[in-house]
Amino acid sequence: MSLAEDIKQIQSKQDKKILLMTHIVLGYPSFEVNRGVVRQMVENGVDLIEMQIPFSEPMADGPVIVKANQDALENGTTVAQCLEFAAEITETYDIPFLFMTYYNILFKYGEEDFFKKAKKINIKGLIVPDMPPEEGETYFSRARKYELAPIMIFAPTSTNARMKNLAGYGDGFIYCVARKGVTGTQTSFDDEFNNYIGRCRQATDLPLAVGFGISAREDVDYLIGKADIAVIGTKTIKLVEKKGVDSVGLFIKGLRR
Amino acid sequence: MSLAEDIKQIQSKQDKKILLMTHIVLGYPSFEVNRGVVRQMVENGVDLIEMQIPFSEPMADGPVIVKANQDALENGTTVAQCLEFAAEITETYDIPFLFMTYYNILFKYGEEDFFKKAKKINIKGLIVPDMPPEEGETYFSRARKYELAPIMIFAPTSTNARMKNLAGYGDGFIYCVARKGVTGTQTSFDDEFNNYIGRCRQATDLPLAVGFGISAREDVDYLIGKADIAVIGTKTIKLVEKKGVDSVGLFIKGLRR
Amino acid sequence: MSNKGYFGQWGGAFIPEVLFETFQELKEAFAEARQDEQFWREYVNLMSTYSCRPTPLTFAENLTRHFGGARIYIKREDLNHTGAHKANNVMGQGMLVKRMGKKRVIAETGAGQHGVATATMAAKFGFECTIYMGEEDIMRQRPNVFWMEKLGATVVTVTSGTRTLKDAINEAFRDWVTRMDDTHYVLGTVCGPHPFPEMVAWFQSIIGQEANRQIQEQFGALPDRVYACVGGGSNAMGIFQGFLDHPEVELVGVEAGGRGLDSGRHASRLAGTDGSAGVAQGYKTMFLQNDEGQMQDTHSVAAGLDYVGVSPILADLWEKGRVRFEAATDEEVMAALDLTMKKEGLIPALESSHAFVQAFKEVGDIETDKAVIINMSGRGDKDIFTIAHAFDDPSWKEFIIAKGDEYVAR
Amino acid sequence: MSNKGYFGQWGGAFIPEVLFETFQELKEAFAEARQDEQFWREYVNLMSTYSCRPTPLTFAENLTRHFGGARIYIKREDLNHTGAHKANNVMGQGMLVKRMGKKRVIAETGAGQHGVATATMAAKFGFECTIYMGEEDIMRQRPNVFWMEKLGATVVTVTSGTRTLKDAINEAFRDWVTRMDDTHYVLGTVCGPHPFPEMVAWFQSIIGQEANRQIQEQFGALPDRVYACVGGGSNAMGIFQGFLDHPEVELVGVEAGGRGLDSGRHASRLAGTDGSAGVAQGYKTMFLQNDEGQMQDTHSVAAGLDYVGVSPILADLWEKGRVRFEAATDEEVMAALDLTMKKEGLIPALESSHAFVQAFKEVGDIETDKAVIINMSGRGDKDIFTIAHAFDDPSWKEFIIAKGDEYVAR
Ligand SMILES: Cc1ncc(COP(=O)(O)O)c(C=O)c1O
Ligand SMILES: Cc1ncc(COP(=O)(O)O)c(C=O)c1O
Repeated sequence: MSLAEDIKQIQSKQDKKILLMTHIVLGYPSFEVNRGVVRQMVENGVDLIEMQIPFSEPMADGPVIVKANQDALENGTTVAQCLEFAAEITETYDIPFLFMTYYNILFKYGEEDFFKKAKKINIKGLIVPDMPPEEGETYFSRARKYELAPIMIFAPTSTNARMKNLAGYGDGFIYCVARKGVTGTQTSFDDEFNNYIGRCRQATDLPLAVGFGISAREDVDYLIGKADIAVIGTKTIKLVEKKGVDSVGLFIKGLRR
Repeated sequence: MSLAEDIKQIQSKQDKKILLMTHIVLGYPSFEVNRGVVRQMVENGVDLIEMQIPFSEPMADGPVIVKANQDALENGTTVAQCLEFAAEITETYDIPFLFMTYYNILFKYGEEDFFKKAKKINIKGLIVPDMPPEEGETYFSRARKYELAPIMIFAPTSTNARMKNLAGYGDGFIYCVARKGVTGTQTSFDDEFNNYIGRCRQATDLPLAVGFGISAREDVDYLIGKADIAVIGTKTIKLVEKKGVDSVGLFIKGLRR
Repeated sequence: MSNKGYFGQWGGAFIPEVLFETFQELKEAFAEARQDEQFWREYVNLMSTYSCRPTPLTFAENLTRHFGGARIYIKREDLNHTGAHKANNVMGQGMLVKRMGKKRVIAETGAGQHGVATATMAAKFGFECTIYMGEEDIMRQRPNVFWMEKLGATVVTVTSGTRTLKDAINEAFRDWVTRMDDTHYVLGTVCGPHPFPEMVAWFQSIIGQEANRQIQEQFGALPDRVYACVGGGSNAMGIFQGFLDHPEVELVGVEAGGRGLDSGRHASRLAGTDGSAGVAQGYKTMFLQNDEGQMQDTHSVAAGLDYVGVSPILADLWEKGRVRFEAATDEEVMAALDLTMKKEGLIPALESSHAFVQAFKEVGDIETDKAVIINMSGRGDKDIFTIAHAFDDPSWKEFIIAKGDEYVAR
Repeated sequence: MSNKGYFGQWGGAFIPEVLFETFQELKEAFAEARQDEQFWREYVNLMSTYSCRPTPLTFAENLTRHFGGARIYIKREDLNHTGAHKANNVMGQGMLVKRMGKKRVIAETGAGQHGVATATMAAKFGFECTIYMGEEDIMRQRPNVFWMEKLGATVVTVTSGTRTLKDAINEAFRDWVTRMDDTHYVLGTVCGPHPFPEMVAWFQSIIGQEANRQIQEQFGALPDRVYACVGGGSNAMGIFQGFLDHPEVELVGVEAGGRGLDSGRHASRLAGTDGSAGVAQGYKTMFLQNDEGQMQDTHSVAAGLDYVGVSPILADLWEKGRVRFEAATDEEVMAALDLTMKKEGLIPALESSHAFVQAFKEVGDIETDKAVIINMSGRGDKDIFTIAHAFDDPSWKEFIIAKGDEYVAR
């Protein structure tokens, strides 16, 4: 089943007002912790999980995720281990999992091999923030070939025309970056945001995921009716750092009534 | 009596093979010490004494005398005190005393006033190493007017013609700098020196004093028959510094048989 | 060069979507400026009244005699205002920023030269300015940090990653994606996403234009070889462009050999065999990375060469065999610097000294009626802490200890 | 100027006899060189291929706007090789030394600029080199000492007198009277016995020649006023000579006001009333001395202005009313430096900053259709220890303390 179908199914089956997607950095602080966190997330109703394969140059990420990437690599985390872990997780849980990473990870692995492998271990989509359509001739054709959703990113700076163009390359859903900047800072949901999300809605029929700075129930509430998926990124990483794996479940549960 | 006459008289009266001129820096380490040193010198047969009025920029002097100048000034030695002290000394002892200093001391005192004063306190000559004939129109005419011998300096670098020219300005004696450089380092008396002193002798009928690096009986011996006056400069300053005032007498005595 | 900023297989623009429009605007502004002959004239005028262009080409008579081979000419980018070729790029971009109506500039810096140059440009043009600099580089180049701050810039210490140039670049991008509306990112070398390599190369081409004219005036012919150090590659591209169309002129890029090419402690992406193709920091080039694409910790005594990537334009010229790449070790660099100071009274930056090393290795074997040019990309004043340290100068150490004590005492 | 090197009542050559022939030789060599048009051509060529002449004249747009008066142009002697106008004099004397066949040069230095320039020239010409520097100045200008040594010069610490520039001059003379046969004393400013003032002024006149031409090209007319700092007076004489024949151009020399003209802690020989006529260091001029002719301890934040005497040529121009003299205090200097860095991206040496102070005081009152020139005699890099100290920069102090600890630990 494709990611788009997955999402439709989740939406229809469970009649949720909004879906939740969460984010983990593989190997940070350890795969053991990742395992616990994923379990907490799934058991508490998370609908999709993006798993970030760490990269030494996480240009689009903010300090918390940057540090997580760096620590994961310093712990010796390899791409091979990430793929193995992902295979285990997709076997264990029945929600869609995506990879998030930077393009060099695919490039060095071999783009074709990477897609093949990701497909094989039942990954549903890829979020690669430094892969614009202009650079992605082979990337997008391989995504189609292996039926892995290439998640396109909209930004507040994207024009309407640009959004339409981007949407044409995408599948599964669109990742709408809630504001300018990097991951990890609070977003203010105001008229400007509403206008932006309206433009996103206009540009595509794909589900809209909104990420960057979503950290509390109010944020999720605010997105209901405006977007299809709320993305929790940095917040759970900080939570695990401060309060441990077991705090994740309660937090997730509290995000939706 | 002029300095030239003084010297003739000393030479004839005492039948010395060579005269001795010594050097002190006024106010270093104190006038009290100066007083003792002069007494030791005179009592032990020194024939002439040059008294250096300290100057802040003793460009032609070596480190020992530079330091003596500097310390004297730091002790608060003034030109006025130097003149007063000189008056006392010339009253007390019956040998010729000269001033050695740099031109700015005269210039600031007022050239005319300085000559007048020096004459009055019975100073016999002036050694001013930064006063070449080219700059000395008033200086030399005042020296004549007040009958104070302007001691001219010959250097190994002076040509024969230059020496003749210099001699024409001089009186009393000629100060032959034994070698290049500043005061206070040993001179090697060799063929080059002999040649030089021969050139000096050719250039003038005035008595020749040789200074710079004369510090022992052998040096004085060597000069007998070549020069009229041996000048002991730095050596006695060092002696007083190391062994005190009373060591001067014995040292002076030992310089001539 | 294709429309997408490729040089052979290298280059491109692997940028986050949030910067897409910013890059569109920049590409347009650059394309317009490039069309506009008046722009280049103004640029040359600015560089000749504010900096010291044309910088001289100096005949190194003593070094030539010392090596007994080809005549050595030195292109004096050290005489630029702020002390390096970095001024060329920065003033050019400053003019573009003015054209685009932006009010704030940011930059990364490694050696600090680009940071000082940017802070200087910002002062001159009246822009607000923030400079990102790796913690390790700050330690190596403290005087430059002081000057940036005095010039009115904010210097941000980058503590992520290896705390050097590449991390400062990441951090600058993170700033840019936040404030692209009023901010221009003044990238300091011929790297990064399109149109940066092309743009920086264009501004730096003034070096090669001058050098070509000067060597013909002074020597009467083109040089046999041209040597330049390669960090990102901007000074090298600058001077090489004056001779690219003359295949008889051999172009030699010198990378940081650090402790040696087999030591794993170097920054040679093209010389040696440790580099491999990759995509990072927004462009595709040869990187020093591991098998899985993680960038490696590089090393050089010269902060400005201590970088994982290299200009895509140079990667292409390397692949096509047009530019030969060599590496100079830290040790060789100190020796060449010492010789150059003592023989010619010139103090090349540690970066620039790499070019001198390779020229010195080769020049004795070239006929005496030939000439070579060494690009002296900058002056070594900025490196006093590193150089004094490397020469293990005892009186310098004493001085620093005494100064330190003085400050502790208060 | 008379045959004996007088300018009005000032100048002369009050030298010990042992140097008489040396000065004869020097006067002849200089007179010949001066006659020989080829010599000047070679000099200009050297300065344009080894240093960066003509140095630019920079229009300071932001400062002009800030003060709202006459247009401010800045003559960029900071862009010379080694960072100051001192290079002009030194390279010229180097050519003379070669002509005289001597093999060794000595020099005094205060700010260290002249020492670095001389060491550089010696390296370039292949001369042996010894530099005399006062202990206090060594503390103020340590980086320059390091570079002199690396350039191959021997730096001798002078501990006599006030341990500053004048004492270094005495010490250099003491060396010279010992080794005049093979040694030339490269005096660093328009002071000392004839023919030094005239000779140094001649070499430095290149500044004024260029500035006169440049201001007419860029501004279309002569400036209303020209400002230069005055230590010994060489940069001032250099630029003033371009305008001496134009009485409508007012020439303003700015001395070190230190802690204030009434504080007794300054180095103003002509501005203020503390200077008086005297003869020292081989020439007659206005000195800071006491009633009995002992030279006083001077003070300035700028080592290069911290000198008891002043050019006899300037003393004459002062007496004749052709040059107006002013003083800038240490405090004013730091403020002008700060403003110039932030507004124009230029870092004038502390010495040069004195000229900026006076221009800033006056320029707002001059009509906007007029122009003034400030001579920026050197760059402030050399002053980092002094400037960082003066600005009381905490992170600089931390850095120095940490470096010191690192060295102590080994
Ligand atoms: C003096 C100098 N030369 C060379 C470089 C290396 O950069 P590039 O290869 O872009 O010229 C730097 C970088 O900071 C530098 O400061
Ligand atoms: C930059 C600079 N300016 C000015 C001076 C003062 O010298 P002068 O008055 O001879 O130009 C110095 C002396 O060292 C200096 O280094």
